[in-house]
Amino acid sequence: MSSTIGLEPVLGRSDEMIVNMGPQHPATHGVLRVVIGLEGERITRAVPHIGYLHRNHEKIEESRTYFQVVPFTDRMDYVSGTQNELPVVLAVEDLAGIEVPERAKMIRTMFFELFRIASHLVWMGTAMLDLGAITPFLYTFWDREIILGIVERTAGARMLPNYYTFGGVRRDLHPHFFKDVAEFLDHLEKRMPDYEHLVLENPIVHARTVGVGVLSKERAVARGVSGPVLRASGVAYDVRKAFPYDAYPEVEFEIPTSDAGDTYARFWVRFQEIYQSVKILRQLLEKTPKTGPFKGRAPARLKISGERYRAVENSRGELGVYVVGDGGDKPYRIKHRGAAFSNLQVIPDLFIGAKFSDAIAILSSLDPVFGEIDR
Amino acid sequence: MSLLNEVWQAVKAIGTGMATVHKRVYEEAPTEFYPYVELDLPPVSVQSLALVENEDGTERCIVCLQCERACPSQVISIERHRNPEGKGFLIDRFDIDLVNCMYCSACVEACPVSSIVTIQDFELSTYDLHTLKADIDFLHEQARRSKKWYSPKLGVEIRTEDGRIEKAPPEMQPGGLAELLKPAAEEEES
Amino acid sequence: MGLLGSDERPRDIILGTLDDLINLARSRSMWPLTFGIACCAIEMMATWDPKVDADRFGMFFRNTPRQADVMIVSGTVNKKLAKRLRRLYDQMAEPKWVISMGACANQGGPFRHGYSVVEGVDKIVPVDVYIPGCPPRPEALLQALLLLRDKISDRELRYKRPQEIATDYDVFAEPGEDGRIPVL
Amino acid sequence: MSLIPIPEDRRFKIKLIGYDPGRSRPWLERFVYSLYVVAFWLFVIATYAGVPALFDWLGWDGGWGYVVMRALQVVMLFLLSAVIALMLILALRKYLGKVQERYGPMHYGPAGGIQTVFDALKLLGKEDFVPAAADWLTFRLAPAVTFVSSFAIFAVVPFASGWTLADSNVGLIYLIAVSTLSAYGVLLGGASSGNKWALIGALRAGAQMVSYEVPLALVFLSVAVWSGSMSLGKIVDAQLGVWNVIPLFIPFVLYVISSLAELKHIPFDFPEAESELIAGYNVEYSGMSFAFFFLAEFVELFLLPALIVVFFFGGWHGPLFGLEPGTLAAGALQSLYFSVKTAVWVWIFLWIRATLPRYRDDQLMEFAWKAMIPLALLGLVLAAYMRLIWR
Repeated sequence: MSSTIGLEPVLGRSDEMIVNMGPQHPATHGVLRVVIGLEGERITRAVPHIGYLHRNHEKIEESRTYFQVVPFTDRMDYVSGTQNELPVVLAVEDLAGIEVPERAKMIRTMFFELFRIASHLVWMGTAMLDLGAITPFLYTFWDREIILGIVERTAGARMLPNYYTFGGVRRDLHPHFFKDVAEFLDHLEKRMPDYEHLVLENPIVHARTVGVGVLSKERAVARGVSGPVLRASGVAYDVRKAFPYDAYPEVEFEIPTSDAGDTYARFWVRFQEIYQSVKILRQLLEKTPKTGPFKGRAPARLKISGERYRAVENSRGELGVYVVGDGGDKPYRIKHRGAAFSNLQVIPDLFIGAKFSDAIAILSSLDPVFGEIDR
Repeated sequence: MSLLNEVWQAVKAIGTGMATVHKRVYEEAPTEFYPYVELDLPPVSVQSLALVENEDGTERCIVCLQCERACPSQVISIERHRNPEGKGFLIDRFDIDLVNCMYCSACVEACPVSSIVTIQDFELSTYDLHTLKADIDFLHEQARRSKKWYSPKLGVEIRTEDGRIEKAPPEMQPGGLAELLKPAAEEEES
Repeated sequence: MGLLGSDERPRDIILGTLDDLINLARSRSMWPLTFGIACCAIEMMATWDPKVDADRFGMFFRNTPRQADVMIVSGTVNKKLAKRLRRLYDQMAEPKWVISMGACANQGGPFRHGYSVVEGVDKIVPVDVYIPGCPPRPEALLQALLLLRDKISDRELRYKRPQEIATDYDVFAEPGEDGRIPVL
Repeated sequence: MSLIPIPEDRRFKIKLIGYDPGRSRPWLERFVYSLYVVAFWLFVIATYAGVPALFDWLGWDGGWGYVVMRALQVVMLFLLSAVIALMLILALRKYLGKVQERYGPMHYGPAGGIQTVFDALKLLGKEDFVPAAADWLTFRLAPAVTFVSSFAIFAVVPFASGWTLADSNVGLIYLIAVSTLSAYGVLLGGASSGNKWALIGALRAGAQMVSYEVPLALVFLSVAVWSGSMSLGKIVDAQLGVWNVIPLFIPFVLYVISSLAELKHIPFDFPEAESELIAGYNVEYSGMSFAFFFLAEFVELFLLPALIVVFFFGGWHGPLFGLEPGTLAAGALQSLYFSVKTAVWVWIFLWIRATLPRYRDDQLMEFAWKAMIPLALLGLVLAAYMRLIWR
């Protein structure tokens, strides 16, 4: 049967129970299916199955013009909105030689970091929901609503605004944007201690996550993980520092890393990233000119030849795109490099030997988003 | 003693968490009473599409097919014929499949005359999917129904009480920062 | 969905009134199934957040299909998921309703040109309310839930025949010669 | 070309029926919810004072009349448990709403007051489904076992002096027996469902029962040793001077923790770990069978805090303002004291539910065997020692 792929050798064993976690399971954050072999509560086998959200992104995008590709990329990592648009925009700008004004770069970076906070807030809420606490979910979603309100006033949509374009952004900022963001950052800084009380300092969270699902540095590098998962294993790799883009060279921030590599470390790193995002946003609020150009000069019909790989550090890790142009107005080939997809590789490493309850905590600490994994 | 201290720390942390949660009981919730209270969406918010007519009832659309070409979701289908009197084209059919639309507002960006616009009416849920296949009457009705709409070329426009179409004040505009700052800067100079 | 399991309107006054009462209760206590698929699932969660708070209308999530009344199809359904979606629908206890949320669930949306996407979830399960949008904002989902409430409690709407489900779409693979269902 | 004619007005508008709040009305909420409390109180008075008075007035208080009277009281208590469940589900949802910066149910009935009535009616009209893989008899029996075992605790709970169904002198042993049975319902339900998640839930319930039952029994023993009786009425009477919570502090803490475990309540809700096991042991239950699990859970959510009050917080004791104990007025006042104390403890349980995440199941067992049982033994020894010294 199709439901036992990868588990044929163990089917005869009577001391092992095989359960299907997903595609409809509250803790899989979407439509992941993990076939798990259980001995009591201990996991003996774990085979992740993906493809329940395969939407054929790359082939559809290859039949669209470059301008039409951008809104499709929005739908990949749907939790972090505009972050997905940036790799395509950067690659095409490189190939077509489009100049981007400084102010546009700063606006892009501000939206990028706003969506990073929004994404980490969604992660925090759902991870705590997986651990059994209901209330932080509601708090984080309210804070996320504020971000989405700010985004909507400028970009026109809440989640998937299609805001970046070649040469800058589509619209100028809303008059109250700077005030709104400053107020939101104040609000968030007031709320962060509450989140620390409810999540990081909670002894039950400690009991559930410390020492659980340890991912060693070597294994993390070997599996190609990136983002907070990699940094929690002690590798200080961040595309924002390693291959800076947009306004990141002009702001100061640190890369929080932890050597523990366990679930708690991944929680902790995401918390610190929120603080770093707040820091970046505060600097950009100071630096960004209030008025000025928000969009460079881009031709109405882009005809591109050449190939280019560009990557950005989105909320889940290195989100890259490889664009090949054959001189036409449509890409000859587009290949996305999803961060969450690579992070999902470690599921068998971390699950096997853990308790079933630990598996839930580990999965939530990986923070998968299936639009990006299945594409 | 370290064990006792550990227990005390744990109890204290749980107590702090519980106090954090309980604090909210005394705060007013930020809930919007949506169906009872009308939602105030920003004027640039993309919730639906509409086709604006001029004040005198003539068509603003020049049937240039730019929106049809720009649409990433390929939901716009237009048929036209050459105007027998004068120049330009006339509309035979102008359909937007609002079911499959991805509300990216690429068509609005592409429109050279700001005829196709975004509006804030999101209450389009239906028992019957056929009601969402928007023809030209539907799109005109959407525009007639809405008080304000947005297009990048003309910015936010509003319909006044007596049916005239006007440009909205700068604080409603997305790029209105420059205009908004101008009077203040002049005052400082003088 | 009548009390006695038929779609005919009961002619008896007592049964008719009881039917109305039960349907009133059903319409005021719709528990959706926790089944998030794609982008719309985030907005579906946001419908229960403090800003919109669909719990005001007595709706909260149940994780198991047996205890849920409403399935909110929140995202793209592809051919691999279609079988699972239909099974979840079959597992729900009567009476049950389906809301199709967003362009992808309605008719495939922007992805309908791909080879993998089911063009409309109403080819698999009968849908009661459709929401346009990509993704619809939370208030739009709340409006759809309230439209469904009116459909359940309103006599005129309730006894309308459901739209016939298209069956010409080969989502469900037939078992092969060895009795196995091929992987889609 | 559409087959269905497009309607004139394409918009389907929501019908805004009923009551528009526009904003929150705390005074209305308080009024509606105090109605529930009054209903509860009147039920208690009618059950424990009204029914015996009625039979006394009829002159039918001996022989079979006594049996009929007790049976009537049990029926009254069943109705009372329904009121309690409706009240507590609403209270839980409203309280979760309050602490989560939202409102909770508020549009159906004044301030959402009849929301849970609608829920109950809906579950009544919902298909009650038995899966093909399930064991029919056990599957059907399990909700009843769970509900009856938690409902049976009512028999020994004293609401006021003399207001109890059976002030048995082996009340504590009865309690241990009955509360063990409640885990059996969960175990049977989970194991008979023919579902792997339910099976895991059932196994967890069994493992959890083993770990909290032992400290629970030891706590009962300390209470019995300190009070010198196993009758719940006598235990309350013995607390006239000082509440048990002061001398028996260690058993009290252990009892609260084991109550949370017995209740399958966060942080120990492993059998029904919503985010892990979908819905745990009741994953296959629908309609009324599920409603009975729900009912049992919320009746227990009332009864276990009530037992905390009986054992450690002086039960019905409170100032009587010169009323003669044993009269109707004194009984009503005492039951009010008892209900208020219980309500405080229910609130604490809800507060815990709103805040804390869930432990892992082996952590509870580890905690029970390594910490709770030694502590319970220590508490027992201390209780016996203090009893020797002071009484």
